[in-house]
Amino acid sequence: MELELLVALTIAAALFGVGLYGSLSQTNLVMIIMGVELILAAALINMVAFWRYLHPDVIAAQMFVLIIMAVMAVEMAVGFGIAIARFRSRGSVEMEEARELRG
Amino acid sequence: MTALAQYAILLGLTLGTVAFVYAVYALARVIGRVQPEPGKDVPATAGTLSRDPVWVRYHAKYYGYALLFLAFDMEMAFMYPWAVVYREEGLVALLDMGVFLAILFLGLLYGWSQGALRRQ
Amino acid sequence: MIGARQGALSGFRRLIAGAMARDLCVFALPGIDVARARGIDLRAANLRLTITPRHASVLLFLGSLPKRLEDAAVVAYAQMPRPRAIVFLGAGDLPDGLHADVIGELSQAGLINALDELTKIISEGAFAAQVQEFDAPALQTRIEYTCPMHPEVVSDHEGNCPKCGMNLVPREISAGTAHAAHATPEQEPAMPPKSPPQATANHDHSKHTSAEATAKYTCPMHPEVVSDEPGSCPKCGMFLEEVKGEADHEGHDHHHDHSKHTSAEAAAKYTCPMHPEVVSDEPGSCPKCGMFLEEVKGEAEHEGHEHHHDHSKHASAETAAKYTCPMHPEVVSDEPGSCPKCGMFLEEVKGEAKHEGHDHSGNDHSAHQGHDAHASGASADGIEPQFMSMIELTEGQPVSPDGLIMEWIDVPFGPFFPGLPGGLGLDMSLDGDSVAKVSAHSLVSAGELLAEGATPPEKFVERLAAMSPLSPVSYRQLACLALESAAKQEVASSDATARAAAVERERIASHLGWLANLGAQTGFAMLERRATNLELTIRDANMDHIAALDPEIASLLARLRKSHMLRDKLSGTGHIDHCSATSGPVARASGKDDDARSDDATYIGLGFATVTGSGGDAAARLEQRLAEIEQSCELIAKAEHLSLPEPAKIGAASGEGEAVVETPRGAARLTLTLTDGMVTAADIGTPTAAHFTLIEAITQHAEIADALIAVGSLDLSPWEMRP
Amino acid sequence: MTIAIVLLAVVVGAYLVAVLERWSVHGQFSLSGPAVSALALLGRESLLARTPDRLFFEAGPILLLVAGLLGAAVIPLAPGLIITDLATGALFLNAALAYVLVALIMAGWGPNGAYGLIGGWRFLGQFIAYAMLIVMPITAVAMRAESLMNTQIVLSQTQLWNIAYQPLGFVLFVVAAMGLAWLPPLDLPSAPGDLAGGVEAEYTGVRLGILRLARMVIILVMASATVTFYLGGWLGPVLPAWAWSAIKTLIVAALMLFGGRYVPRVREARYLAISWKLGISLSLANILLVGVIALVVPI
Amino acid sequence: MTLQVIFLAFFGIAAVWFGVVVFRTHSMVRSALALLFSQTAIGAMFLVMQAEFLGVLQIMMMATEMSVMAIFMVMFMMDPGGMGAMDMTHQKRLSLRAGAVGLVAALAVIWLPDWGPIAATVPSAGEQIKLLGFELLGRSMFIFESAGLTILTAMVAATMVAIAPQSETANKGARDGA
Repeated sequence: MELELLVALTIAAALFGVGLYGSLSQTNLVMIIMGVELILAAALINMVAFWRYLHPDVIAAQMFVLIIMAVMAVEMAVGFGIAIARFRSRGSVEMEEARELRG
Repeated sequence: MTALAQYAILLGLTLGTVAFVYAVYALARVIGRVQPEPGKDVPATAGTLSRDPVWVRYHAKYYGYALLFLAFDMEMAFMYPWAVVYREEGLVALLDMGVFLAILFLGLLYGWSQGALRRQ
Repeated sequence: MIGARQGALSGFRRLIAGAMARDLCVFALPGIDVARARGIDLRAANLRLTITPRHASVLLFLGSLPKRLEDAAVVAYAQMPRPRAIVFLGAGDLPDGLHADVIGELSQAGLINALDELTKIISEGAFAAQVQEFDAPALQTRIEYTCPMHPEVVSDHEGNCPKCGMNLVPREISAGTAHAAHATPEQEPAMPPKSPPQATANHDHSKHTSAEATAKYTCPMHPEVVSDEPGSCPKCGMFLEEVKGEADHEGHDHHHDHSKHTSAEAAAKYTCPMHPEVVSDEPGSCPKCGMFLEEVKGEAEHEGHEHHHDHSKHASAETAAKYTCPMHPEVVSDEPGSCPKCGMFLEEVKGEAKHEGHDHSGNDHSAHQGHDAHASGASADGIEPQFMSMIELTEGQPVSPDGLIMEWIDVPFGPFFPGLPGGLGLDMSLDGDSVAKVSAHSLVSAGELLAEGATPPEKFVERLAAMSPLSPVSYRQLACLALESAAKQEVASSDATARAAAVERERIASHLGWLANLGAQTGFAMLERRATNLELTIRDANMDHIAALDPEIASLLARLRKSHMLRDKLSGTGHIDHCSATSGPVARASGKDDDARSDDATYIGLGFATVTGSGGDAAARLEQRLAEIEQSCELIAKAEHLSLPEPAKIGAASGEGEAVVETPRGAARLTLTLTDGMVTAADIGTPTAAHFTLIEAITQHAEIADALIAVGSLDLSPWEMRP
Repeated sequence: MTIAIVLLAVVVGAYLVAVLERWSVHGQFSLSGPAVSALALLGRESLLARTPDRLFFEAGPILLLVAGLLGAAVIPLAPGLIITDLATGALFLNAALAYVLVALIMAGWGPNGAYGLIGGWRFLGQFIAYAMLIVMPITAVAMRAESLMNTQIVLSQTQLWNIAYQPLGFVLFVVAAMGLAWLPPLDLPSAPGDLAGGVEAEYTGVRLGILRLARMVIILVMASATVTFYLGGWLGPVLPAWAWSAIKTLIVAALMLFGGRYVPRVREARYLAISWKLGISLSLANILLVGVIALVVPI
Repeated sequence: MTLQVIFLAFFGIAAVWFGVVVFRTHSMVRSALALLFSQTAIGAMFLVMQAEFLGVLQIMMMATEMSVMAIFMVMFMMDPGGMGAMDMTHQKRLSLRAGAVGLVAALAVIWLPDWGPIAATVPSAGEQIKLLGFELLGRSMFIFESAGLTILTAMVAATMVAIAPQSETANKGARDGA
């Protein structure tokens, strides 16, 4: 009877994989943020699934979900802020071109 | 009615709406098809044939607001559960949320002072 | 009905046709302002006005259109969904290719009769078994391909962009449009190196050789920077040096065999082993490190060429010799080694790494299959050979006030834009939702004042009045005054006063029309409705009637003066400093004491004193027009009669005459020559011409809505523009 | 059965809103007008731009209608007359109506036309302006009702309607609701005077019909949400509950539709600035005020 | 119960599919909205898992945040319309491997252990919100307040890096060369 839990976690794992692939393969800062969003979404599913199927009495799990959502929003705000700053100074948010800064 | 049944109704409503729209489209299709003609399928711009693609990097001048909004919006996630138990918790809730909102409002004030709340 | 839908009219379709006949959505040409000026109230005829031809079912022509507007009318018609009908009011011709379903008289009664007829026609003919495709020369297009990132890259074939390797996307342009007209003017100088504007399509080579070949300038530090004009390098600011590499190309047949000149070309290139970006035409030392330059036989200076040659001939030499740094794609070397920037080993690339800057757009791309294959092979890891630098894309592009570099889109506003006078075309380059650049033109500009040489005075007066449908009385007055001054005739002062009253009546109507436009533009429905009603009434009202309308006008003005939201919307928009060229309410609103009426004896007799405002923004212009409406009401009340100006009998007089009339938009000046009772020469200066030049300044960096309000606040009449 | 009745009510309500809308925009009061227009739109060609994002172009109006109907599903017309009385009804209403934004972005982006594109992105700016003003007053309402369930919210107003309890919240909510339904003077995405139709510009025929229907449903939902949150929902003497809901909703809808006639369109920059600088401060003050009152007064 | 699994799997697959679309489409707006619908599907999964408040919140929050994301995508991505079908990826093989390894590892962690019996009932939606409210004002108060501080930090940081002060904005075009 733990099929529901396994399905939910598998979906989360798949999203994690997709998010990981995306954040590594994309050249653009904004797209990398999207990959990270997917990874965090996978974490959200895990939290909710654990709460629902293992510990429905521990409401702190839901609290944790709220915190992850806040982290998603915060990450986006800061990420886009950096994107704007980088674009303003360099004319690009491509990561390839970001590396040039080192040289 | 269980909660899950309610969600099922909402899902059914969604699918039913889509089905309805396509039924109407089908009816319109029965009435007649679009006559393909030159110039007709180009975006209409006040008597000019505008064929230049407009999907370019768009300068949204409100990005200062958008950045603050992304963060500020999260406040709502915490406010709804708080609002529901507000009367039971009483003064504690008022103070607690007062501090929270004061913190966020501080961020808003900072953004305001730095010129985030304007057309860039 | 010509614009019917395909299908037999039966059963359900009959019901729908009936509904269509009752649901008339009208797109009026050339504009609703002309309809009001002609005394036609579309709402009273139970029509619904639409803001785009897409939502319209009836195209309403208010009189025949000037030639330059005809194409736009054809386009508007073509973009309406079927079934679509054309109603033509007045005399004259429809644009070529269009056929009226109903023709009526240009008046309210004529409109209503026409609509009755139209209702019958639609309910019978909305569907037809056989329909004809509508086509017209104005709709003819051809497809060209362009790179979404490099708008200057234009090709007649599908393929990849030579700059970034992206697929070219098709776009249509009007059959007659030249390529150059489509490239954004701003972007051309920004991208000089890589695309001489000639590098477009299947051009005739003989046409462009000399200009292209002789005029190359390049940066000593950035050989990829090539310009047709001397100047400084957009990357480092150094002076560009002249390159004569291709001077002898002039007049060549470009479909040449490379063996003919490879030696000369290849011999000319020298590069630094450590700084591959250093390329020189002469042997010497590297400006960066002082090393001796080595000879290179690559194609380093090929840019600007047209490659109509067979690539297979030299492909081996080219592709084998390229090495690039995985971290610094701009580092390209002909030999393996380490990157001068980071020291990493250079990787071999068989793609187009150093091809950037070439222009292949004119080539037959089938010859490039080989390159594509290389590209995919090299994409395993590290930098893709097709990797496109965003920095390069944004390099040198115009910067927005907030420091971001975005792309501009060219958006036409007009000639049938709901918020602008009909016939006014604004071509805006938009940076997001704000205006980066604007060019205004009139598509209804007046023709020659004298159509066929010597013109009888009566005809001249009529012609001038007809040429400016938005303020015919003022121009009639202008013509009459000029004629009288040429014939040295005096007008009785009572007549002069009566004429002035007619001009003032028109001023009220015109300002009310402007208010109605403002209402339409800002979505202020109450203002639009009330101003429209008042304008329609007052255009033909007699003295008593005007006096009776006074309270209504006063209440509208009071309501507008109280409207904080309107003031908030207008203030700060379209600010004009004290500007010598302006006249009329626009000038007076910025505090300039300029009114042709103040020198006029008739007006002085009526106790006229110039009203000026301050502020110079759209709010001040609103304030000014409100004050002028009040003033004109007072002037009319003081004048005892009102009559339209009629040219006096001038007999066979000869002479030169000049007159100035303060039209609702400003001072118009007419000079004419009278020879034996016939007008033989005439010249006119209108206020709108000066105001047109303000458009650019007052819309700079404004949001679209603000920009349109700023343009609207000038109260332009495109009819007054001279071609 | 309930579902059918509510859906019927939505259809009738949307039709009446369409009558009102036509009256306010075109000055034609005609009970049959919208039906005639709908039939005519059904019969007209529904054009597709040549290189559009076809998926978005099609999805825009449909998503708009879905969002409106899902919003309508959680609004009580009378005790028991509600499709789904979710425990998070007030929040769900917000969630459904957030997709109005998505739909308009799709509709604006889809046809690759300049006016629509600008209209769509403008609406995003408009959304950023009104979003906080729609959720924060609802929080204050939920504080009083101690629940997010819409029926609970109505019942909490038995003694005193929220319009009297938190008038500030009412004003903010109505203004934000007008922004959400892009009604004049906040009709920035379609702005007839400066965008020539904006997001609606490229829609013709039956697709335009669905878009207009969806818009009417959204106006109706916003009006009835105002009634539910601030005007005591179905509460009222003498008349049956559903009649009160209907009357109040239509009055609010008429106010929203006709209010825009008497003011010019607001500038987007101004709207954003006012919403954030004044609006958010006021709604925080509203929450604080309601918080203090709720601790002191037991109603 | 099986119905729950079916719906869970349905929305889950939708979420993953939209997640894949995010990185496969060339149009940036499609990409952003695909992420949005992926998140919406996750919200629907929450509803299936009877976490009503979280589900509705997720559906609402993500609609707004991803739409805002869409405009940033359009601002900063080359060719946001995707008309040139350009490749915007690098180190594809490495990323694919990393993604696959992550997936396999996660699956192993999921499928190997015995999770024990799953709970049959959960508090009702209304109760959940209340419990969450009490949690917020009780044990988790500091977490909640520190979330507030985090958001404040984000707002300040985003403003600091992104917003050019008025004076700098004035001298436009002052961008140093590459």
